[in-house]
Amino acid sequence: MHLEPIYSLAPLLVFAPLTGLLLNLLFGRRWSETVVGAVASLASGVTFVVSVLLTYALAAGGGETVRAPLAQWIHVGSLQLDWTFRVDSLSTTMMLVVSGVGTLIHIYAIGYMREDVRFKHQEGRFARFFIFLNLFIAAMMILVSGDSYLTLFVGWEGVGLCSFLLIGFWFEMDTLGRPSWANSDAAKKAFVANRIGDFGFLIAAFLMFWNFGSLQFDDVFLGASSLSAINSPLTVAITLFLLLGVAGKSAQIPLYVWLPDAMAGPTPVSALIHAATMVTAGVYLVARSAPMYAAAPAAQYLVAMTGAVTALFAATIAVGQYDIKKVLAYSTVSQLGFMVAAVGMGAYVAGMFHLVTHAFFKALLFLSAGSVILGLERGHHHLAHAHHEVKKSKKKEVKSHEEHEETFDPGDMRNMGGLRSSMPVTFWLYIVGALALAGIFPFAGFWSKDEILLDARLHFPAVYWLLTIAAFFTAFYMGRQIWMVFFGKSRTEAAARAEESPKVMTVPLMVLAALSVLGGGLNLPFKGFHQLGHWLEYTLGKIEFPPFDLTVAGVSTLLALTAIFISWLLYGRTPLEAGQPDPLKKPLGFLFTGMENKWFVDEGYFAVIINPFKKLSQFLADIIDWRFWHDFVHDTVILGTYNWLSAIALDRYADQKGIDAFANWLGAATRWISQTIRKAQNGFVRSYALAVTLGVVVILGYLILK
Amino acid sequence: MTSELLVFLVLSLVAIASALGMLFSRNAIYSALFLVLNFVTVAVFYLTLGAPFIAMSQITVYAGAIMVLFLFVIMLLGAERMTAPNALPWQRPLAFLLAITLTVESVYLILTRAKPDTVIAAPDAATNSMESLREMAMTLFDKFLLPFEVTSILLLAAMVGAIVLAKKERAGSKS
Amino acid sequence: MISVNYYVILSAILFAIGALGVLIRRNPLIIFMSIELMLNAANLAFVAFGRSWEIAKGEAFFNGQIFVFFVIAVAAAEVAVGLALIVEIFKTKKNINIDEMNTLKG
Amino acid sequence: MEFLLQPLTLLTFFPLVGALAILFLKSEWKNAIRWVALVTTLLTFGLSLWALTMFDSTNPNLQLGKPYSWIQVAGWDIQYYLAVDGLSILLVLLTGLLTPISILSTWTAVEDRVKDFMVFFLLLEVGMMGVFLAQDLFLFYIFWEFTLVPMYFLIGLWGGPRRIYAAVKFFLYTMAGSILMLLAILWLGIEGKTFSVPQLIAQGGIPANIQMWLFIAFAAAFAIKVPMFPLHSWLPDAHVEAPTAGSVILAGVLLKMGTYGFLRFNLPLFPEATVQAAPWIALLATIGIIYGAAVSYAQADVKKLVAYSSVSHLGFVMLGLFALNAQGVTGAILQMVNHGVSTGALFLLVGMVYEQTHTREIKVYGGLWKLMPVFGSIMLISALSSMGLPGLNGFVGEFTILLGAFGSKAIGSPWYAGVSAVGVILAAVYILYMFQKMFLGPAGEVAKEHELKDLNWREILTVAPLLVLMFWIGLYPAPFINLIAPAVEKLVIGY
Repeated sequence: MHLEPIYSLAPLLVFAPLTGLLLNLLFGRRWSETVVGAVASLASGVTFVVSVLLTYALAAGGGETVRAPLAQWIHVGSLQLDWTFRVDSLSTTMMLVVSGVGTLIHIYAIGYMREDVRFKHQEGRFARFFIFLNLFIAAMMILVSGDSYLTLFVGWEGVGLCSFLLIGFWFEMDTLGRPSWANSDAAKKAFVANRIGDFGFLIAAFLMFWNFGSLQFDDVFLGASSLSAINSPLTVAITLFLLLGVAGKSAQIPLYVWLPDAMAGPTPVSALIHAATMVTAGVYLVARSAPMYAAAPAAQYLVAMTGAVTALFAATIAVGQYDIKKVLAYSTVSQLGFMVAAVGMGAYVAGMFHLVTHAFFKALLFLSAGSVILGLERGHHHLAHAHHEVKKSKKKEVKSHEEHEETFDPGDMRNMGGLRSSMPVTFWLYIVGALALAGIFPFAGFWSKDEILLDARLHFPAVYWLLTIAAFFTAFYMGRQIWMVFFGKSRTEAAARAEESPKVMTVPLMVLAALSVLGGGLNLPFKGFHQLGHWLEYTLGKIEFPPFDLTVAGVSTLLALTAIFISWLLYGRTPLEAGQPDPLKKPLGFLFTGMENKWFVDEGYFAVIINPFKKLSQFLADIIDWRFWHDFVHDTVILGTYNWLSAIALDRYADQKGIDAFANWLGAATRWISQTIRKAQNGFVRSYALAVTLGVVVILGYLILK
Repeated sequence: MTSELLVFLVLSLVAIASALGMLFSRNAIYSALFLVLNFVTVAVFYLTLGAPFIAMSQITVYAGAIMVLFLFVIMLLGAERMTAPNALPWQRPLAFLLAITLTVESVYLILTRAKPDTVIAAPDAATNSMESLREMAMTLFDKFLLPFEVTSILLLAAMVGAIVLAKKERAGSKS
Repeated sequence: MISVNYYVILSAILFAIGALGVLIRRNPLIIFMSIELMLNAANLAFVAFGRSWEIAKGEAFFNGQIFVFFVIAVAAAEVAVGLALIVEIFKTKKNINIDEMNTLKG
Repeated sequence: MEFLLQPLTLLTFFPLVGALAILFLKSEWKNAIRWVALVTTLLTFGLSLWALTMFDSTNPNLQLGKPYSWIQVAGWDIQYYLAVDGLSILLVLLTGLLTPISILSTWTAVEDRVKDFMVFFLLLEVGMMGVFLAQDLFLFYIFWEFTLVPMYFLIGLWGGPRRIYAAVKFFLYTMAGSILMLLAILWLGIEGKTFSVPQLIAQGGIPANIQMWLFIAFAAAFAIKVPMFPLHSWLPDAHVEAPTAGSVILAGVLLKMGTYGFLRFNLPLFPEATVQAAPWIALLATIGIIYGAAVSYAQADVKKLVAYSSVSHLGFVMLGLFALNAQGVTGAILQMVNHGVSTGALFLLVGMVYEQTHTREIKVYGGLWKLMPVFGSIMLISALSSMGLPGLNGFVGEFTILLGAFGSKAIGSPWYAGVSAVGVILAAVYILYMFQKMFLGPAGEVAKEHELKDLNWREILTVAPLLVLMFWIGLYPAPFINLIAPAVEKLVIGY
């Protein structure tokens, strides 16, 4: 069978979503919401189909890496960069996850955004959302299919842009819909944090180019695997600069701070970009750069530690959060820590495996959380209308409506409770996701997390212990969340009136739930069941699979169950009452205050970096540039010197005595001469002509006599 | 005395006579007509000098267009006589004196200082052919292209100037 | 035999007559005509010298004629503007005596 | 006479035809004047495209023109020599493109003395074209100074409240530098017996110590024009006071004359001095990048913000030029175009909203994207292009520059490029700050006071070509790079 025609479809990965984007850009205002959503979902769906075909072709072709060139990009001297699609087992894995989960979320978003734009009275912005989503898919595809570090970087920044646009989708308000700078601040923060990471990426690219002569993956890896490069300061430097990029994109310490704020975006965005796909790009980057990291063991250790510390650190913060999405956000940071730690240790398969399963269950959790939030909004909406029926004046109605929204936060778990009965489908889906995240057998999360722990246990004991404790916290905060949201009594009227979401939202969730349950099957830790591992071997080379270890699995499962039990003791046995403080507050004291306030990291950054920079730039602009360069140097020194010179040196000495006198004399002389000559001007043209003729005659006479 | 010289002398006389006629006619219309005669004579000289194109231009542009313009203006203004007394009575004899001196001087200079006499032969047939005209055109549009283009701007300027001067002032357009 | 000098002398005479016209006539129209006559005299000299060069070198030489061509163009432009001026002056002064146009008197 | 029919002569002086035609129109016929100016500049752009079709991109030498003797006095040999090569062709095209765009942008913005405005604008285009095409030092100097006059009047007559101050400052700063350059030009012309640049380069042989002085003299003129830190203090004044079209041309073309001067004269004429100066210039460029970015973040006036961002962007260009390798110089030339395109677009857009609101203070805006969606989207793309988002034009230039500078032998250390790369972060900081405060967030005071209208078709048409270029250069820069590559190869081969 000829596989070339399939590979030639590769550009569709990018162009299909771009087409969807353009169609919605041009016609989105005229089309109905269903059509807009369908077009966008279809575009994303085409990407998924192409990904499947490419995967199939790759498998059929024996896993040999295929490059599909599209066009020339930057060719300057020895710098040769092209738009080329790289199809290998690693990139197709990412493509499948991104386009698969992406398509499901597109479909879900049709239902979600339809209601969201109505709650926010901005129906016109429906199409814009799908334009951004398609742009994201396109950028993500560029990222995963790029054949060089720079094409990858295009996608890398592209998804950063989409993240900015989508976090700031409701740019004129905060998460509660009040007019505010909060959402746009969050968007800006995300972009800038990513840019800091990108700075590291760029420097790494420069180092690669000037030492390996290329930015194309294979050339770079060839250079990195040469003997002189192994563990040299150069490879360590490159990998550490890349780590900075990873920390920015995959929200690791110290740049993770943007991700929790990114929850300002609509929930499908949080699910797609800030949980399932974009944030895993860093993990992908490390896996992609495997030969580079293999050459720098020192860097590997640092990567693993970064991941492990982040995993634990973020998990502790998640315990102290009240916002349903914030809990999930910190959970994402924590899980990304797991993945980064895995790929850092060289356990690429484990890392990628966790990436895939995490994409399934975290997307499921976020989307379910979105369903919960909308359920509450619906309840709140009914409530508001019930109130308004009493009031007659339409003007007042709008006003009081806004007032009401100000006080109600549909994302706050303290406003929920008892949703199990009013939103049963969502409840069960949420349970599946939570169990998968907590790592309970036999859900997908169990298998992937177990594999990471297994590798850590063998090679990096410190990482193993950090991750195990993080896993304990994971189970605990998920338990806390479940009890607070779904059990007990409704703590607000809105929660009591909450309503289940429509099919367009729940059906994609069911697919994701199924994947969360069965996803573990991709790579079971038994001989012969390492499908994902063998698949990735095509790209990563021979992989050692650690044997299944019952103690590791047992310890983590036991810890998870214990954590859930403790959370039941605290939150399930005696459900939280409205207005009651968190039961952890008393026993933990200032520790819990730290968790609640994210250990004051944001405040620290403000004090150490952001405010000093603002002050510095203000100082440079006002004092140095304006007062010193502009006013002092230019206006005082240069202009003043000039004035001084002209006043003192010229005016007082030269001018008054020399030039002035001469000028006066000249004036008088001119006056006298003109008085005399003017008599010749009698005004008759003919006499002027006569004078001219006389001149001619005289000149001719002179010529004769000469 | 050859026939060529005879023709030249006769034509010269006509030219000088018509020039003087232009000068001394009381009526401006006569002056103009004398001048036309003078131009035509000069055109014939051009022919004998092997410049047929210039001769044609002379007749069409000068004798034709320019003089017609003169006549128009004379008719427009009325060929009026000068009634006012001459403001510069002493100028007239001085002018004659100068003119005669000028003539004498220049003739003397030409005869004594000019290069040895080139004999002007009558133009051959080739001079009056299209080929010669073509060559002249080539010179004009290649070597003298810039002056040629500048001439067009000059004519444009003259045209605009004439229109601006001659057109009626619209009421109120002058601020 | 006609030498080039004959033509040049004729040109000089015509030029002098033109100059005389400018000096003694008070009608600006005639003055203009005299100027035209002077230009013509110069043209004649141009063509004559050009012809003499042509005969001396034995090859076609058009510079003299082309100069005349330009002079004719300039003359045309000059007449157009000059006559327009005269007409305009007549409209304002109802008179075209050149001696009455002496507002430039110093 | 044939020199008149040369394509480049036609290209340079064609705007004069339009200017002449406008002189014959009554000043009240504003629309006719605008149309004549627009059509003239469009035709000039057409002529520049025509020149492009005749341009042989594989030839690294000067093309499409040859020297004509012009003034030969006292042993001087001054030539009339207009020609183009890979170093200048893109700038010629950029000039050709930006001028009609600027004119289109003045359609409703300039109502006062339209006739004079357009005449000055067309004269300015003549000067700019001449600067990029002249290959004789004397001729170059004439065009160089000639651009000052119309720009002086554009700022001084149609500018903001402090326009006279700004115009005089602009004029004096540039003049001060030019005088040093004039001295150097005279020295070169008298010593080298010719003013022709290619001839002088071929002769070479200027002693190293004199090279340094000449280098400094030329650099003084160009560095002020660029403007390099710390000679930039005229720029914010000029930009803030200039009318929109003036700002566009100032940022888009006039500043490039400085960097182009370095490229055309300093690099090839004084190779030894160039190598010596490279680290110092790189240092100033790096300071300029960081300083410009930091200062623009603190601006309250959006035009000032964009003006200071130019200091930062042109720092990149200077860094690339003095990397003296293929990547750096190619990137620098591309970045000149990019800066013209994206900063030009930013000034245009700021001008469009200013026309409605008459304020440039950032903090009174807010939420504009909601009120003016098309405007906001176009602004977003321009802003992203300005901050160097991959896929848009700015990135291609900045990346190749930084890459070149990072490994440059002439600069000698990767630290300059490394620190300059921080400028990429800071660019995001100030651009996003501007975009957020003006376009995101809740509606600001301005929205309450004015009925804001989204862009009309004319305004969209004005920026559309720039948007196309942003994507084109960003995604497929090959046609542009191919134009400049051979000439750059030839230039850097000596280093």
